[in-house]
Amino acid sequence: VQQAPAGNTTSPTSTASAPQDLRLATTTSTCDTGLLDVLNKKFEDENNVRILTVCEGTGKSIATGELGAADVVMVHAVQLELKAVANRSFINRSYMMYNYFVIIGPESDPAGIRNASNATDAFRRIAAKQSPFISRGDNSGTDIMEKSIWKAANITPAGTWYQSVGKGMGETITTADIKSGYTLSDRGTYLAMKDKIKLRLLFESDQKYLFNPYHVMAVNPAKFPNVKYDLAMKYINYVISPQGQDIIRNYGKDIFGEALFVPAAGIKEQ
Amino acid sequence: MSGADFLFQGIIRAFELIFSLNPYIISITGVSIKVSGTATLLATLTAIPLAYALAFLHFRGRQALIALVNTGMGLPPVFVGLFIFIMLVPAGPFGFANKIFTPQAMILAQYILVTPIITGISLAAIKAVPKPIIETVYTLGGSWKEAIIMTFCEARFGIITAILAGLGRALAEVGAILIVGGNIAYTGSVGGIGEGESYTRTLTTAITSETSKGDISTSIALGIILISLNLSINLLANFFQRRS
Amino acid sequence: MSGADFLFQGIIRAFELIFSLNPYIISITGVSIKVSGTATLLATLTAIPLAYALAFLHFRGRQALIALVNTGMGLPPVFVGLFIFIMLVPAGPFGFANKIFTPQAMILAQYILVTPIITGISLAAIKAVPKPIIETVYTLGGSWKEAIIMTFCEARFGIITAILAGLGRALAEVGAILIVGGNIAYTGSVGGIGEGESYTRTLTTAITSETSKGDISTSIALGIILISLNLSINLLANFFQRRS
Amino acid sequence: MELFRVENVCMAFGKKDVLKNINLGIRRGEIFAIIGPSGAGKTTLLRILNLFEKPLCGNLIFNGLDAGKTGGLRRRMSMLFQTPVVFNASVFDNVAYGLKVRGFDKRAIEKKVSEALNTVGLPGMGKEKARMLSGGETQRMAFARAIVYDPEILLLDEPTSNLDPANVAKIEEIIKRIRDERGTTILIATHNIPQVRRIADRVGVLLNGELIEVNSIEGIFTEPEDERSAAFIRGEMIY
Amino acid sequence: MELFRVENVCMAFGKKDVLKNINLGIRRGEIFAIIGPSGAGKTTLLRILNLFEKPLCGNLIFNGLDAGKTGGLRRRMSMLFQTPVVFNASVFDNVAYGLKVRGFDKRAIEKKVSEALNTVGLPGMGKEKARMLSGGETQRMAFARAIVYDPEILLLDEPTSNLDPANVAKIEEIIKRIRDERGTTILIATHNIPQVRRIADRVGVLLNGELIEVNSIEGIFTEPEDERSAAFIRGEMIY
Ligand SMILES: Nc1ncnc2c1ncn2[C@@H]1O[C@H](COP(=O)(O)OP(=O)(O)OP(=O)(O)O)[C@@H](O)[C@H]1O
Ligand SMILES: Nc1ncnc2c1ncn2[C@@H]1O[C@H](COP(=O)(O)OP(=O)(O)OP(=O)(O)O)[C@@H](O)[C@H]1O
Ligand SMILES: [Mg+2]
Ligand SMILES: [Mg+2]
Repeated sequence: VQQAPAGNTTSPTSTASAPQDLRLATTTSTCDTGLLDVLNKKFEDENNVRILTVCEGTGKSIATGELGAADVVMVHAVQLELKAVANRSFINRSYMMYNYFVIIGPESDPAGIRNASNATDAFRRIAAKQSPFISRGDNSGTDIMEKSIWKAANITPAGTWYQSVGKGMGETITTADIKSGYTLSDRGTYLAMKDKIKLRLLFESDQKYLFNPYHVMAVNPAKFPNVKYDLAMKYINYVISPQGQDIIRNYGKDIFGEALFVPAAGIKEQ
Repeated sequence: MSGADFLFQGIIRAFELIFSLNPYIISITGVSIKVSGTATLLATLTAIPLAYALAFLHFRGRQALIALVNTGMGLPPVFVGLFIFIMLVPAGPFGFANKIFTPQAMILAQYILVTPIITGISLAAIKAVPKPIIETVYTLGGSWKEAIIMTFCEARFGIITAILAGLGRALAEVGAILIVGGNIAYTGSVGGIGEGESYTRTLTTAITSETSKGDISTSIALGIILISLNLSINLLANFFQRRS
Repeated sequence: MSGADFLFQGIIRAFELIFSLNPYIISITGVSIKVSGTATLLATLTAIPLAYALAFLHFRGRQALIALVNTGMGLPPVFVGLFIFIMLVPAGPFGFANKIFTPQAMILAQYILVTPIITGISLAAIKAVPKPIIETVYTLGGSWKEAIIMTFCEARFGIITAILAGLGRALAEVGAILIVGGNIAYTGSVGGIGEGESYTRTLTTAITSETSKGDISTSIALGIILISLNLSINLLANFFQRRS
Repeated sequence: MELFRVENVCMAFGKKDVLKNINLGIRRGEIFAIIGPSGAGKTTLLRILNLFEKPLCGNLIFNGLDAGKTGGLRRRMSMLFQTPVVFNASVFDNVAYGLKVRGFDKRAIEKKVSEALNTVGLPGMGKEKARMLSGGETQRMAFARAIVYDPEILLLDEPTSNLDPANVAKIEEIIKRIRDERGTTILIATHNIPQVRRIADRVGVLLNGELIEVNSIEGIFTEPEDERSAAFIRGEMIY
Repeated sequence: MELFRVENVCMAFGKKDVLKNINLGIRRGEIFAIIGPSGAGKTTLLRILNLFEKPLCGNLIFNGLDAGKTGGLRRRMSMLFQTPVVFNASVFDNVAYGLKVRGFDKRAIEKKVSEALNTVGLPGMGKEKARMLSGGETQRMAFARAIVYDPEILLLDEPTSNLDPANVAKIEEIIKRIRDERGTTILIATHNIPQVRRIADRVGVLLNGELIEVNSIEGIFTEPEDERSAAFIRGEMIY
């Protein structure tokens, strides 16, 4: 696992009156929870920058960066990230925050996962009961995590109870809510939606399987000379700076009663 | 990988998927055809009588209805999808029907989107038929039914264009059916193009989800399959249009 | 909250947003109009000459081109979006132009989607104009230009329908512009209806992002604004159509 | 005796009075000619009889009954338009139309159509595209189309305007034969004064929407009642 | 002297020969009538002269030059169609069309159009919708439309077929006056044999696509060269 590099490539603050544009490709959860509104606003104001945020899911965000159409990406799928870094598409991958995935489902909990010992056990119980399970099926960080849990549980989910929807987190939760099914969600999106749905948080805090780390990384200027690498680095350094980390630490407390993300700059990953 | 590579890979992938008769692809193509075909059929059955009424009957509010039909040609699919969604969800007024995330809900959505398109274009075609043609039918003893048939024959080219535009729109549509259909596929199709089976997943919604996965080549391949399907239909239709 | 409540709330929200002249709403509506208006204008300028050529010139491959135009009416927007995306990204063949995630890229996408629609419908209208009308223009000394103008006047209703269908489609379109435009708005507007400013966010892409946030009322409100916009355009156009 | 009657009929388009207080009785089996200068209202009168226009005032009485209450009335007549309109189909299909609509069987249709085409001098033209015919051929085809199913009443609006003298004679002969053999009641609007003399039993003269004279053929050519109709027959411009 | 010449022209539609080896010279300023039974090819010949159809063989020579190489030729003539087509506009706009196309100014257009409408007996009808006119009114409007800009050559296809005798006389008078005052060369296809005698200088007889006789008016009515054209003039059916 790569260590977050220290940001020592900061360029002098721009003094031009016209703001510079920085393209950020990111996953829907950071947009939809509203975190980026707060995080980016401060950076824009202080640096005379406009951030062009493209919210499009982790898989597509990485593809966008790999094609040079973004300057910086913020995503949560460790394997995909490492692959993209290995092929030199991105550099300076930095650990910015994490939270936990949660398993949500109908309040009646027909598969009885409230009492599960761990995530694999919970999944086994759902499969045994053939309770409806809605899978994102979109190669997102959440989706990849779900697949690895099934694998660890030694189950190949099959049958009409297991439905793949190929959509973002919010829509997947909506689908599961209507179908009274189980699904794996990131904590932030669940909290943002919990007042509008009947599903309940039934299982959480499995350190091994439900861990959900977010990274921010810069598109490699050696591959795409036109990317705004300096500005991207400035942004990355801002996100992992004490100032940025503070915003992450506090975000959501006022709206949801609890923070959605845990700042992680400098922490060594498992 | 460069941009053009995706296209190239997509084309190869499309051929692979088509010629391997991949069952997953066949099943999503089947849902596409079933949903859009049914919706277009129902829309045609509504739109053509409606176009006739707008062309020939002089009722109050006719002009307003024409403006409404034209507006309907620009109904935002996502809005239509949402509207049907909130009607059909269990908490909605028609929740008891238990139709959310079913092919029927998708047919309804596309029916609403496509009907104004077929109506508007057919209306223009029907209005272009000279009135003396219809009078000749009447004087030769034809009833209003025969007048309608004759108008249909004379406006054939335009009406076929209308139906093709509607079908094309339905097959290409994604915003509404994604919301009301849910893009659901059963097992096996989870992580990629596997041997799964589609329930409410169509070629277009599959393109969307492949795109959001970042699998651009597969998206392109699915797009090529969709366009080929459309092209075959149109070559067939062109054959009939040409005879008019 | 029940399904119908969303609708009700959405309607109220739509009025709030419209009558408060919310600057964010104004800016995304502006982008919608600018992008779809420009795309439709350019498409009309391409489509009408093309329709004339298909109606009057007898060149090789004319029938094939007509089938292609009809197929184009059913081009999947997401596919068109992806295609332009892989062409315009820096790694793509036209990356040097640096146009990905710009309004221009969105105009290009809608131009490609709308041109076949306007062409196909105009073609049907132009073909319905009786040949003797054109011969009368010629015998009275009119040139081919005057013949074209006369055809245009006679096919007016159909051509207006074509342009309206195209504009409606463009305004309602979301799949392509979401991919090539990126749904970008500047600060303050990422997480909600704030005082931000749209760069490539349109009414339709905003509906999509509000929906994915689960904010259905706002989505409905935006949809209502879009439909009202469309309706105003059509009432205006109907006024002209009626005079034909 | 009297097949139908036009009572106090008037008609206007916008502010323009096109027919004024027309009273006219048509006898079963007669050939009645309507003459008058261009724009007098001849076509409008025929269109009213064929129920294409509803008169602004007055009544149409068919067989003593109000026309509006006589079901299937239009099926019993047919009108040859002044400018015949051709269906985008073959000559055969055009002529066969009225027969098909009336449910004749294929055999009978083929026989009747080919007879009708022979009669009007278009033998063997059935397979041609009707839109390609010459002006006179179109007129004859439309004539065949109007008579082929033996309508009880035939409304002919300038049926020979595009024909040469020999073809005119031929059509006139058919018109007389139809009346003689089938007892068809025939109204004919025409500008051809000699034609009126040759085929009509009675004649009505329209001028600016007024029926200024109704007379027998002998009557109108020997002692016309109205000076203006006398002048019209001499070929003078009347107003 | 000779304005144009048709040399060995032939025409066919599909397998049907419509014109066979036509040779004909038209003199500047003459009124030349084309007669012949319905379907003989009169309209086709006029359409070839107006450059709507390209003959399958043969040449058109205008003023000694090949027609294909004479630029702007069509602008120097105008054709009145057998079935006139009306633009969906006012009578004024219809008649004004040829003038507008030629860039006349508004003043001149108004003057000329109202003169032309007066001449054909449609005074003050300029504001009416042209589609609403009666058959004969339409024909007269189309006639006005064809002559209003003084074409050098006028091709008239049955210009009086829908008119009553008085209006026929009026149109014939205009035709003669145009020729006399402006020296216009006029070709007229007609079924009206007395009309040929009244207005034409020379006549050509078409039969089944062949030009069987070209003669002066005196000639054809006193000693026709071809027995078939003699029969046609007598009103007999010829084949
Ligand atoms: N476009 C066409 N395609 C096929 N046949 C045609 C076409 N135009 C004319 N004809 C045929 O050519 C022949 C001559 O036609 P044309 O219109 O020249 O006759 P015409 O002498 O003007 O007859 P009329 O007096 O009836 O108007 C007719 O038999 C007609 O059916
Ligand atoms: N739909 C209409 N709207 C307005 N005016 C009309 C309409 N139909 C006919 N007219 C007018 O009514 C008058 C009579 O028309 P009509 O067609 O009955 O004349 P007609 O006697 O048949 O003349 P023609 O011999 O020229 O065919 C004409 O002046 C005509 O312009
Ligand atoms: Mg008339
Ligand atoms: Mg002719």
